[in-house]
Amino acid sequence: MKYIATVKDREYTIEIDPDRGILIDDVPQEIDFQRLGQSGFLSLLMNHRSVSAVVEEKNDHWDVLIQGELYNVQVQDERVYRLERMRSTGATVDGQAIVTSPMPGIIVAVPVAVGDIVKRGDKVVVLESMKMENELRAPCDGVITHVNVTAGANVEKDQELVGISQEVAEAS
Amino acid sequence: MKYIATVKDREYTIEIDPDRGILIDDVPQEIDFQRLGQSGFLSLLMNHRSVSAVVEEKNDHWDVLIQGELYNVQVQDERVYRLERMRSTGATVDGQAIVTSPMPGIIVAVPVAVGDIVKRGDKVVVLESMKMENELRAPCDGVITHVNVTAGANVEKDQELVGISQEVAEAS
Amino acid sequence: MLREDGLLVKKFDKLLIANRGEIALRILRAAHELGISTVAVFSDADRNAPHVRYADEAYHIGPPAARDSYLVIEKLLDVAKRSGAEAIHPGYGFLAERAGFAQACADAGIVFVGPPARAIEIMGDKLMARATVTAAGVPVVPGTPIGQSDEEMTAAAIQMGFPVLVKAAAGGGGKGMRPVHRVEDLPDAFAAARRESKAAFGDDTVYLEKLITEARHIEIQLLADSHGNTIYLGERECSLQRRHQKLIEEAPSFVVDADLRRRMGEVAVAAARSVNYVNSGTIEFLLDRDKNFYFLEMNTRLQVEHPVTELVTGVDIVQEQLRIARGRRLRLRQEDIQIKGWAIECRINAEDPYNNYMPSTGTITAAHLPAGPGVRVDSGVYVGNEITPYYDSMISKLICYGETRGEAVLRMRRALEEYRIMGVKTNIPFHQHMMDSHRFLSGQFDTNFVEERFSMDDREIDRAMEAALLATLAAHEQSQRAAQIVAPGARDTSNWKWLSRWERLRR
Amino acid sequence: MLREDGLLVKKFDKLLIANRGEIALRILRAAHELGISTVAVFSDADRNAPHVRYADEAYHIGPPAARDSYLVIEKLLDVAKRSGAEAIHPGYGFLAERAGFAQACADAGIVFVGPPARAIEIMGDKLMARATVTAAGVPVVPGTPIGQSDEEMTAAAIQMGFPVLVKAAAGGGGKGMRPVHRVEDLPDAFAAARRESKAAFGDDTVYLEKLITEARHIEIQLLADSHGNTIYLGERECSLQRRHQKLIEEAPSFVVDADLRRRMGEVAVAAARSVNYVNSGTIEFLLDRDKNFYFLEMNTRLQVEHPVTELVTGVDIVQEQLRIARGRRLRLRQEDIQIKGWAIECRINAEDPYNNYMPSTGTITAAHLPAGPGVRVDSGVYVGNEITPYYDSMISKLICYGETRGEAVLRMRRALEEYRIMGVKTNIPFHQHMMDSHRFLSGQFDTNFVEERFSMDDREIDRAMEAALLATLAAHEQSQRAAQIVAPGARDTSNWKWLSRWERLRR
Repeated sequence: MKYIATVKDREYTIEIDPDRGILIDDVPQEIDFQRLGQSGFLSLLMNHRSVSAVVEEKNDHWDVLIQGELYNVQVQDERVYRLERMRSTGATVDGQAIVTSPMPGIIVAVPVAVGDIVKRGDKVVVLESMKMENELRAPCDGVITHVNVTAGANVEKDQELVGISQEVAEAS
Repeated sequence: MKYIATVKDREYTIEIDPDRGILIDDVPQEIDFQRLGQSGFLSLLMNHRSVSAVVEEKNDHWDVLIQGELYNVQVQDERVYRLERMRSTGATVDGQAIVTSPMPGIIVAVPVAVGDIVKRGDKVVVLESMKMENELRAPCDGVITHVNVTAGANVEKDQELVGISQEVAEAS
Repeated sequence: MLREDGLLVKKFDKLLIANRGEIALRILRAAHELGISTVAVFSDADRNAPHVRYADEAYHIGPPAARDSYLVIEKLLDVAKRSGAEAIHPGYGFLAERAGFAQACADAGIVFVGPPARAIEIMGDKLMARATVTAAGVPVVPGTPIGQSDEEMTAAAIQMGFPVLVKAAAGGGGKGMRPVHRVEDLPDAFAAARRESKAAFGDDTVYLEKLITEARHIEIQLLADSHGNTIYLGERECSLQRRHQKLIEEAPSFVVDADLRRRMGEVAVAAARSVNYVNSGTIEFLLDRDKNFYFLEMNTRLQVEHPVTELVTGVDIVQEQLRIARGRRLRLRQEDIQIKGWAIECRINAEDPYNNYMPSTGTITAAHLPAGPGVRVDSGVYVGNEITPYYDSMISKLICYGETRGEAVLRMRRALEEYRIMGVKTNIPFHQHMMDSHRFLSGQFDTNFVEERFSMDDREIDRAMEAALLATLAAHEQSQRAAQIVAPGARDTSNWKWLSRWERLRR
Repeated sequence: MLREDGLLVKKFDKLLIANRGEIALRILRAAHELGISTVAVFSDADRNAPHVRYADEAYHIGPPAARDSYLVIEKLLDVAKRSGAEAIHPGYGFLAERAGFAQACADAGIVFVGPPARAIEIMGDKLMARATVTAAGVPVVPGTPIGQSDEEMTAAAIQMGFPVLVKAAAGGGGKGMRPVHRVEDLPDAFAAARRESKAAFGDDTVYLEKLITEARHIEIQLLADSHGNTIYLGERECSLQRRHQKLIEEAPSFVVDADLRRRMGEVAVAAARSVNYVNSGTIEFLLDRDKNFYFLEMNTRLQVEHPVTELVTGVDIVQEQLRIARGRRLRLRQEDIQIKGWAIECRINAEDPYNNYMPSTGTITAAHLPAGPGVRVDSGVYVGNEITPYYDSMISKLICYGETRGEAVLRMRRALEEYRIMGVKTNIPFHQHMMDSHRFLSGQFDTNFVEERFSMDDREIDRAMEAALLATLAAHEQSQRAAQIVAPGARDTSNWKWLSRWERLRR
């Protein structure tokens, strides 16, 4: 069984083979992997190096907590991964970015309007939550295509607030 | 639904009624009962008194841990309880007590033999475990009917070590 | 005993804690240790919280929003009455610095574990506070009087020179506070500060202060009994802030020597005496590069960061609060207070340090606390705890003690590595990065350090391969299990053997 | 640096910890805090233990029985070689007091974090120890020389007068020790002590000592560097024992004043110097009613109860051990050591205090540790941990600090209430009962107190009704759920409503 695991733009090919054991990028590794009870607490001994972690499945990735740092890991079966790469090769991605609310709260201000040109990092929404004002910023350069909220509105987590049409995406 | 709960020789009649709420020995109580996740950690507010506990089911009872103390609670449906009481009334219990090993270990000595008369509290087996010698004592007065082990034997938890025939049991 | 200033002081045996989270638990523990029985209150969001489970009694007081529960004075007084509580501890935040609440307690014959209402009132009004302490000889930062128009304040700003600080008269904890470097940014700053202050305190009065640059935030912890004795318990270094929210506090401070400590302490005592202060309180100072210090404000309550002082002085500040409220004389005199060792506190917040410290909500799915020598955790979170936008984002405090500052830092690094919280993002990586930073290690920082000269971008993280492997093994485990459920007969468990095989090879 | 006495002292950066449980974790944490990387070893029983998970590296060393894993010197030296560990910390128990292990480390060029082999050897032989310290002017308890026949010892016992104590020459920690009050009980005592000693130490030599009655067990903590500096860190009160196993320790002792502390400290330093001692060690004394003290033995290792000394002196003893082993001079001089506050340790054992303290085995199903100010837990257990008969029954240590003894006791009560362990029976109720006992509170106890004048029978427990209710609600919840699984369509959820109904009524 071959998997491709992606962490922070780094890719690892991990092979789990009944005969050959575990190989990372084709290098065999001595692995002892233990789950503590039914919890997400895991213990790994990798060539005797001890790594203690919490691992949880999310919608489209795995959260892995090691020594205070949270890693967002995408794990794909190698075949699925190749198919997806083939499909996306040469195609142009439809460039639409959506700014969503990271938590419930109240909209304090929306300093952009439809048609505005924004740069990556520009403030597009000010949201009050946990007694603080938080600035939501554009994730990319582009043009504001729609604004779904106004100041004073109560919003839920993951609610779509502002849409941005991106510059033409590069073929990957 | 009526239950009889027994703790340390004390009995409580606990009624759980969809209409009348919860009654302990016929007295209505204001109860707020919460389980924390799927764990055995429970929180009880009983007439606003807060009780925090861990509750676990055992073979024939419930273990309840409150403020460091472990309570052994037997819970029976009232009908079952009554039936059992009726059955045991007037009957004579077959008086046989078995001394079992409370943990795995090695038998150091068995200072009794078949036919010996023992008093409650007399030493019948010396067991070494957790690097200490532990003395197992007769749970009742009686006569030794069998001895299943000898010094040097390895024993498992709950293994039967010595049998004692009790004095004639009293009718309950 | 009802004092002339309206402060009620008497022995009590049952205490209501008008708060939630870690501080409610902290107060409960102190009360239990003094043999005082405890009454907790909880909103719908907090039924399963530790402060409810650890209290002797607990009462429900309404829906999650604080304005409908923890901030409703009538509900709290009603619970006190129903439960027979003779005293109320407000904790910090919520009603802790509302003079009206202290007064309402006194009027109801309930001991308020805090200062007299009048002291809260004076110190809660920044302008009145400045006037009062100035009269007592305490140095203050130059600024405008209250009640000036935007135009007058703008003129004053130009005259005193930028940068200036827009501050809410009712403010505290950094809320309603905005630094302004250019005259053209003043209108926006006035508006933002008013909005925040209105939302947080129901009052939108603002004023200006000169912004002291390269300043440190140093505060002095005080204890004052109802018999006129006031002592200081040394200083806390609180310069590491972001948007005026403290993130890391230490005791003692790297830059305060014995002489400066004594001078700041004596000025702090004078400031407290100027309002006939009783109970625990803190005088916040700005300390400039030349070791001049200016009164900023007084916090007329227990502070979040009180543990660092407890660890270096050996004094249990919350127990002292309760003793003082019971009318006892301070057992400690100034000469009994000695600073020994070093303590550091990291505030663990539900926020994402890699994404502009955006607050993070969710349900706590795992919580493993660090432990061992020199480590203290004051936490109010639990597995199953929903971190909501209703309350502030601080979920726990991690405090480490060492014989020296270096040892405290190294211990903090170790403890941060041990700490495991899942379900929300936390600022633990921020703290780890700070503990590795040369500027922090050498004590070279001021109140702007975090915002202006500290970045998470240069943090090196070297466990990516292990993370990739762990996620893959978990995913593989799951898919194998799923396959076995679907067709149990069709496959044996040999796919699993490699795992134990590697184990066996090593045995 | 290899000293004349064979002790190897040098800087090292990687440490192997030849132990398990709470002490392995304690040492790991100290090493991490000094930037030393760590190597753990584990038997089959301990793969998931915290010391494996928290170490930088971990190596499997065999089956659960200690004689096949933690006691096998060759395996440990092999792991040191494979991992590149330059030093070994033995913890307590296992190989900590085997001179042969210390020597084997030195021979392999590995730093042994402890004293020279010769010091272990002398102090490990009770008789040689007596002779050596007596020559250095240290008072000892009267007793027989080694190698006497049973007849000679019986005659000596009659001469010195009963009660006497049968002791294993190789003994320690109360193993192979038997008090005897009548001459006719001597043969049984000889036999039992020999059996235990043979099993525990592979040596069945025993001897006699006069039993000092109404005595307290007071010990002095020492630190000695490799440059000839030796200091004492005050005393620990360890009189609360059962079958010579310590249960509760305190620092300081209720009965030791500054003068006695100085005298005992100086005698302890002399005893250590008599064997050129290096690293952490403890001199155990018996203190009689008249404040005469007698040398009992020296523990040539870190002790279980070291945390109480750490809390009242502020010194991290394990970090000091590592610094000493790296060849550093002590930073502290005798005059730097000050005792501040009070600390108490309760050993949490898997045993049933209501059933003759019978050890309890099983799997830990829940573990919730107490926390907050002044509370330290050194624990090696975890949920899923199987408590086996292979290792000793101490699963955790709870240590509380207070400004005074009274405050430490009250805090301990609070912490014991917060502690939750399920799956095995623990002695927490014993500790709770002790913390409530007037004799303990007034400091009036000796080494026989627990066995002869303390009973669990008079303990009052008042939560029986709540326990009954909680078990009934859990049972009801389970039966309702089961009923719904069997016939989901046949019943609605109305049986559940009463629960939420009561909640709703209150909102």
